[in-house]
Amino acid sequence: AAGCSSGKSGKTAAAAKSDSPITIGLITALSGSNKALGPDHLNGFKLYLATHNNQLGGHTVNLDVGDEGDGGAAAVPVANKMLKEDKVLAIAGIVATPTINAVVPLATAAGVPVVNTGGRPTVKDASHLWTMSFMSTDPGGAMGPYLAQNAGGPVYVFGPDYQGGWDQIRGFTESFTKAGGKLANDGGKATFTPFPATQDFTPFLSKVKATGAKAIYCFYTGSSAIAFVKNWAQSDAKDVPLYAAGFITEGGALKAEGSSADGIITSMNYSPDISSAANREFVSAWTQAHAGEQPPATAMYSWDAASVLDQAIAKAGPDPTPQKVNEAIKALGQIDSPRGTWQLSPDTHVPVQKWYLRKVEMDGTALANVKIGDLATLGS
Amino acid sequence: MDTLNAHLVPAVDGVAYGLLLFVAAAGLTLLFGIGGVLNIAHGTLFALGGYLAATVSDGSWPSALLGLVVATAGGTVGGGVLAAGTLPLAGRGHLPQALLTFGLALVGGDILSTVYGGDEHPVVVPDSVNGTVHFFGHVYPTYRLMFIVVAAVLALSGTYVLGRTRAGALLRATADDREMVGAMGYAPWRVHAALCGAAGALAGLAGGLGAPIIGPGPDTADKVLMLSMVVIVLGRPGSVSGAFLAAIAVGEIETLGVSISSDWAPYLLFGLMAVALVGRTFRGSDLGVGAPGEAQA
Amino acid sequence: MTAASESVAAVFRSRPWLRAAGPITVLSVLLLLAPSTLDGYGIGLLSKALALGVLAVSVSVLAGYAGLPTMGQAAPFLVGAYTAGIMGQHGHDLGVVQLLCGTAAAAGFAAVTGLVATRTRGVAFLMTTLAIGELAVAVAGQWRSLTGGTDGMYGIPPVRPVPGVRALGSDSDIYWYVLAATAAVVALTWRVLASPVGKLLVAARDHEARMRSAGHPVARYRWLAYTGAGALAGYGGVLMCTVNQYVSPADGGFATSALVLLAVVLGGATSPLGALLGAGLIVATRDWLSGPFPGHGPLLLGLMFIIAVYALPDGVAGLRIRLPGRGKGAA
Amino acid sequence: MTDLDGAGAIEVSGLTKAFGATVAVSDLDLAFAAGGRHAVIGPNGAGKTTLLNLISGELRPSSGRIRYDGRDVTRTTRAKRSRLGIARTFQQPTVWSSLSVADNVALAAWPHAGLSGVWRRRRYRALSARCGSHLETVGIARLAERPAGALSHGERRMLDIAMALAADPRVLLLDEPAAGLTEHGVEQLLAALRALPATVTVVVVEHDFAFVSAIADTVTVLHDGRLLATGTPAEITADAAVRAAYLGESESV
Amino acid sequence: MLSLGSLTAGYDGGTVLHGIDLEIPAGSIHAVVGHNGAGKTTLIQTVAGLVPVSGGRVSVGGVDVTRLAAHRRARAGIGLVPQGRRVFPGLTVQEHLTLAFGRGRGFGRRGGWVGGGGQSGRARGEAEVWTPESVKELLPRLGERAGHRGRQLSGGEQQMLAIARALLGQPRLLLLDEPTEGLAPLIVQDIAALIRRLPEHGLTILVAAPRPAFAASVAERVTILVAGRSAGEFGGRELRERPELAASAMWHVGAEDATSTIGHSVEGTR
Ligand SMILES: Nc1ncnc2c1ncn2[C@@H]1O[C@H](COP(=O)(O)OP(=O)(O)OP(=O)(O)O)[C@@H](O)[C@H]1O
Ligand SMILES: Nc1ncnc2c1ncn2[C@@H]1O[C@H](COP(=O)(O)OP(=O)(O)OP(=O)(O)O)[C@@H](O)[C@H]1O
Ligand SMILES: CC(C)C[C@H](N)C(=O)O
Ligand SMILES: [Mg+2]
Ligand SMILES: [Mg+2]
Repeated sequence: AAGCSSGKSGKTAAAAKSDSPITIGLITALSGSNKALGPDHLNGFKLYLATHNNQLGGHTVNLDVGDEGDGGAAAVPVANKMLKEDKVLAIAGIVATPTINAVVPLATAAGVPVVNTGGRPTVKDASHLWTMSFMSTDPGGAMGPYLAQNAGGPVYVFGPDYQGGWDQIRGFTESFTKAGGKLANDGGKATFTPFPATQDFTPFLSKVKATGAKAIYCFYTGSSAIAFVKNWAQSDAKDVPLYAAGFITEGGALKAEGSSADGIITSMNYSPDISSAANREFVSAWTQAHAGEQPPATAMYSWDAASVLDQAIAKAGPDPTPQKVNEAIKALGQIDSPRGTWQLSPDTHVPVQKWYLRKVEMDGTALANVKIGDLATLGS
Repeated sequence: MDTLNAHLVPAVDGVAYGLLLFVAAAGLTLLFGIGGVLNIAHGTLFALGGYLAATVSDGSWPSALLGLVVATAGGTVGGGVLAAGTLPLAGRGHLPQALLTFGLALVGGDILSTVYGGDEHPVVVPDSVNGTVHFFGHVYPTYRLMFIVVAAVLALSGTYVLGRTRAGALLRATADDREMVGAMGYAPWRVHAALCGAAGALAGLAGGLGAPIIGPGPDTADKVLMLSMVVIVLGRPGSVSGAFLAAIAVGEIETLGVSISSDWAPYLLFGLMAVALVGRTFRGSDLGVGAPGEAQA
Repeated sequence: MTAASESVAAVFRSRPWLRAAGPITVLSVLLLLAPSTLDGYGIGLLSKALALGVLAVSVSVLAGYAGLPTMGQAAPFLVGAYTAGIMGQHGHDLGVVQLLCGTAAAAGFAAVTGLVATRTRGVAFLMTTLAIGELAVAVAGQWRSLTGGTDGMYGIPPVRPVPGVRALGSDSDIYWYVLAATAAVVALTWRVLASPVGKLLVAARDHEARMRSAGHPVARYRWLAYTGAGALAGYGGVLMCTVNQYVSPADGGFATSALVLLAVVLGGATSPLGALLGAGLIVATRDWLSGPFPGHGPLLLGLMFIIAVYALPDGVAGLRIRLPGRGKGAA
Repeated sequence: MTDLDGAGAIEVSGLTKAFGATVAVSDLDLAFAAGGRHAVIGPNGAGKTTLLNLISGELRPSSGRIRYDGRDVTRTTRAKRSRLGIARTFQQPTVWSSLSVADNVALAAWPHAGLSGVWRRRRYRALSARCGSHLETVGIARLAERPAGALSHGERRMLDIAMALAADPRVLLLDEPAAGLTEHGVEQLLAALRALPATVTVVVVEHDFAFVSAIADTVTVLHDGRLLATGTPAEITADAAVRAAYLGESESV
Repeated sequence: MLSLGSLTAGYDGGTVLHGIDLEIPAGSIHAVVGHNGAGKTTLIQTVAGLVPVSGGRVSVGGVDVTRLAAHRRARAGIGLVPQGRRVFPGLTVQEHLTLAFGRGRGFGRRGGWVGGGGQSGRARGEAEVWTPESVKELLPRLGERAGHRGRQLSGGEQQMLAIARALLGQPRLLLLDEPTEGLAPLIVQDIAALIRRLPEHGLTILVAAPRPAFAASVAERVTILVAGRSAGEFGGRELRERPELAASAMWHVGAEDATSTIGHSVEGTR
């Protein structure tokens, strides 16, 4: 399997040359509104290291973890420290889009590649930005055409009012209306809820029923996701089916939502029940380390980030520099991953990958995201 | 009629949400408004209560009740820590207290998030109150309706204890002039400890009761603290009935206000708060001079 | 011994600035030597602490002297920072000009909001300023065309301090510039506070109604103090923008205001120098000491607050050498 | 000052102040002639302090008018009235406790000094030096550098009075200035009041009738917010109603 | 009853009382008289436990209370009418009375949780002396103002309330700091009469007053305080007959700086 073979290629490289330790920065949300997501990113990366002898490309890794909090204000000093003081070889992680916007210009100026595992906006200069997850418009972009055909009427759209939310919702509305769908919202525009201030979505949800919407589409993560799902399940709108970008029922969020989440349909580029060798290796490593729980997609992006760095550093030669690693990532080609094989789009540096349709269903004793179909392949 | 109907659920929800805020703020009103202790760790105690209730609850009634007991006990212990911590600061004004309780809040928050992680922890409420009820053709969560009753009871008993009993008078007297209370033969430290304990217990209980609606999660503490402060200051510190009305008002702003004009949602709460506070000071003018206590300041 | 210490005490009493001379010397030596011992990141942090320190000084003017505990001082700070950011992005990269414009914009902002805020007292003032702060943050987040929204404004070019000088290239260049700017404004503030104006503020804090009875237009004093402190905060904001070359609404949020208020308490409330030191301690704890424990900055900060409140009852400013005998004038 | 010479008269008409159900001052018509030495006496809770509060502007009346110098000042703000020349002391002496005694007096004099640029150090020092005489007058000059918060009650009372004197008043309202003073203090106070220019209107609220007799030429007796009697001290002592309501039969201490 | 042995006390700013010796037998009335700033309030507050003792000894009824906190002293039977009244601005008159009356009764239902105060017997089993009703009889104005809050009272009303509050603590030793300040002459007479009557009920009284006349009219013994030192002790009758005795004692020790006690060494005398 790819994960394994890349590990081996790292080892062969190391066997020939002496092992000089390298420092990798990992920026993720350990506090703030995305706190629920951060640990998944961290653990995915650490899991890869743990199963690969704590080495990337044959060099022992010194992992330098930093907290991005609620965005640039916290992340900029952290990034500066990594770039100036710790002289990291590459920066991995980053959950929120605003953080990307704030950190990438700094890293680009320093010539250090950023291997991004969270939201991804369109950026001016993507020369040093490599995204493992998706373009923020993709989850909605995959779902749009499907809902236009299958919803059976207008769709009510919600999203959080910040860059990540705008991108995600734009991805949906553009592809959805292009495929002939109609928004049920007043004025035909998606509703953006104050972020992260909104804790009670009931007043927003109370409008849905009267518009005659046949479905709801939304994008929420972390604590907003939990509140939204719980409020939805106990509102007038509960018999309007809920479709969403997959993060709404990922990891801890699904646990907290409990039975409220039953039946939610999401679009995602990953589902733990994908059958491939790479995925089985990843899932079994994760469940072993996490008391039998299924891995969330975010952890998988982080695993891939480690795997991409592993291969790129190995290619960058015995004395890897940030610049060499950046060149090496560009030249990687096909990447074998738990989600299936994918490759980085040459101009946007975002995965060209397949999207799946998942539904929250009882799987054994617990609710889980179960793959129920394929959506489009996106990213170019 | 149609618009009325459309806003009915938010309006009722505003009451329920407002009452939740009232319950959440009750401990802080007691401690800050009556006892003069600015407790920044209030939200942390609320979150502690929520986490504890979540840990023991499994959807059965006994576990739910146990959850409330554990939450209250946890809050009381937290209140005790607060009492011990703030006692040596008596007479140094609000700001050192704020510094200390902020420190405790940060430390407590870090401990909670280390123990419970970054995820939200669901509290499983018993099935009989977990569902929804129908009224006027709308669907509404049962648990929130139940809240209206619980909070009303709390509000009434709080008003009674503080306004009508000797214990309440003692608390208020201690906030006014603790030295004089000592000279009357009441041990100020005991009053202080009882006050902190009671406020902590209330915060914990509120956390346990409110957990199915707010949190418990990593940002519960901040949210609850902020909203409680808003409620207390709007309702005038120390006034239980004021806090009650303010809580309902804030609840309605956050629900009805948002549903009427969602474009203005980001500005509603704080905008209206500023207007209310300033409007109030414009009205109240007679600033007393030579009032008792002032001369000693 | 007693006679000597008494006479020393007398000298100190008659020349209050002498008392501060020790700490000032220590602080200046530290600030002057620091760049040679720190790496780029450390120097950057120090610059940031200075910018935040200016904000803390402005809070100490309000909370300590005027008795107006503010939770919204980060709003004029934000106004200053955005003014500088916008100017920078439009090619106006002169440091002094940015400082002037940012300060003026923040003063204007404070002058307007002060008309309402200074009507309230005590916690009501605390919460009104909090509301103003949060509203400012909300506006900054919504007004995308001007501010870049919640993502913040990035890619702000480095400043040229004065005409004819090249742009600040390195961290230490920025540091010297920020240090000079901070020293100048703190000295000015200190001079104003030590003048009879400071006494007016203290009296208004002690007993406002008595001021009115004595015929002082207290409302105007409060408004002026608020506006002046706003200007000062804006000045700090401009410096922060210079240091970070990035501005986001989060820079002006509740967290910043709260931390800075605590920095002031930590510093000893009525001491501009203490406020500066308090800000430094907070930045050091949160961003530097917590490096090895990512995500646990709050824990360290919390512990520091707890220890400080007991160990330094008079704040950092209380750390001056205590003279034997009674220093009631000094108390 | 700008107004007519010798005019420092206070006149209230139909003055009423109600606190909820409590009517502290009730439909009062009174005049304090310019340059007079007036006393207001009455039982506890009669409304004396409230009357002073209304005249000085600490409180707004529920109804009625207040005229000063012939102009209606009912709506004039507190600070403005002070600048027009109405100075006062408080029943609970009220000072700025973290400032020194000297600073207290200087700040009290500041708005009335007719100096510009007092915020400059040099001007302020000059003002402060000038104010030293007021501290001498009330006998607390040696406490000049002491923080006002560390004064005894009587010392604080004296400071409050010095602050009122420093305001260069045309109308001086004193609320129980002799309370808590020793005989020596009372003498100092009497001397200070006698040394005031004859044009200054003085209104003293006081329970110490000996003090009242020593200073006042007219005495007004309030009872339950209403006027009970007016007259010279001798007339008042002789008034049966006043004796019954206030003074008592035997001469008090 | 009260015995002070070379008591020294003061504030951060410096020592105010310099070695005061005082014996007050049970059931007697003792006054301290002195210039403003002589240290009367400091003395009273030191006995009450509100100003820390830096040297010497305070004992009440033979028990050393020097190191006891204020509330313990109050429970040992010390009642205080402080200078400046210090009534609670936010409490109503009735609440003041209930609170003062209810101490030691617990907070249970019998103990009078509810306002109004129960009529139950004293825990100590002593004869009931003061009740909210009886103080209102003594000071009828308080009955009329029962629903007013402390901050809404006139100065004299506050003074009455402070006296009533102290009495309701059923003290054995009552400390009165200028108890008649701000009271109308009629009430002053009532209070003076009351003070003279109190020893019948077993109370011991220490009263501070700036003017010897009032002190002499109520007290059996009068101590003259000058600059924190005792400048002589006289009988009450003696002073009533020869008022000039007190005057001369008050000016006795270094007349010029009689009123000044601290800060000399640095500031110098005038
Ligand atoms: N803010 C207030 N609210 C309600 N009642 C008040 C208020 N201020 C004063 N009163 C009432 O008004 C009445 C008059 O009070 P005022 O202080 O004028 O009396 P006074 O004549 O000065 O009495 P004293 O000689 O005791 O100082 C009192 O009965 C008092 O209780
Ligand atoms: N809090 C304080 N801090 C420092 N010094 C004080 C304080 N309170 C009083 N003093 C000083 O202590 C001395 C004695 O004060 P005290 O209040 O005991 O006098 P007193 O005899 O009660 O006077 P009065 O008749 O004016 O009430 C005075 O010189 C006073 O200035
Ligand atoms: C799905 C998340 C990783 C997206 C992230 N919240 C964002 O800012 O876009
Ligand atoms: Mg009065
Ligand atoms: Mg005294």
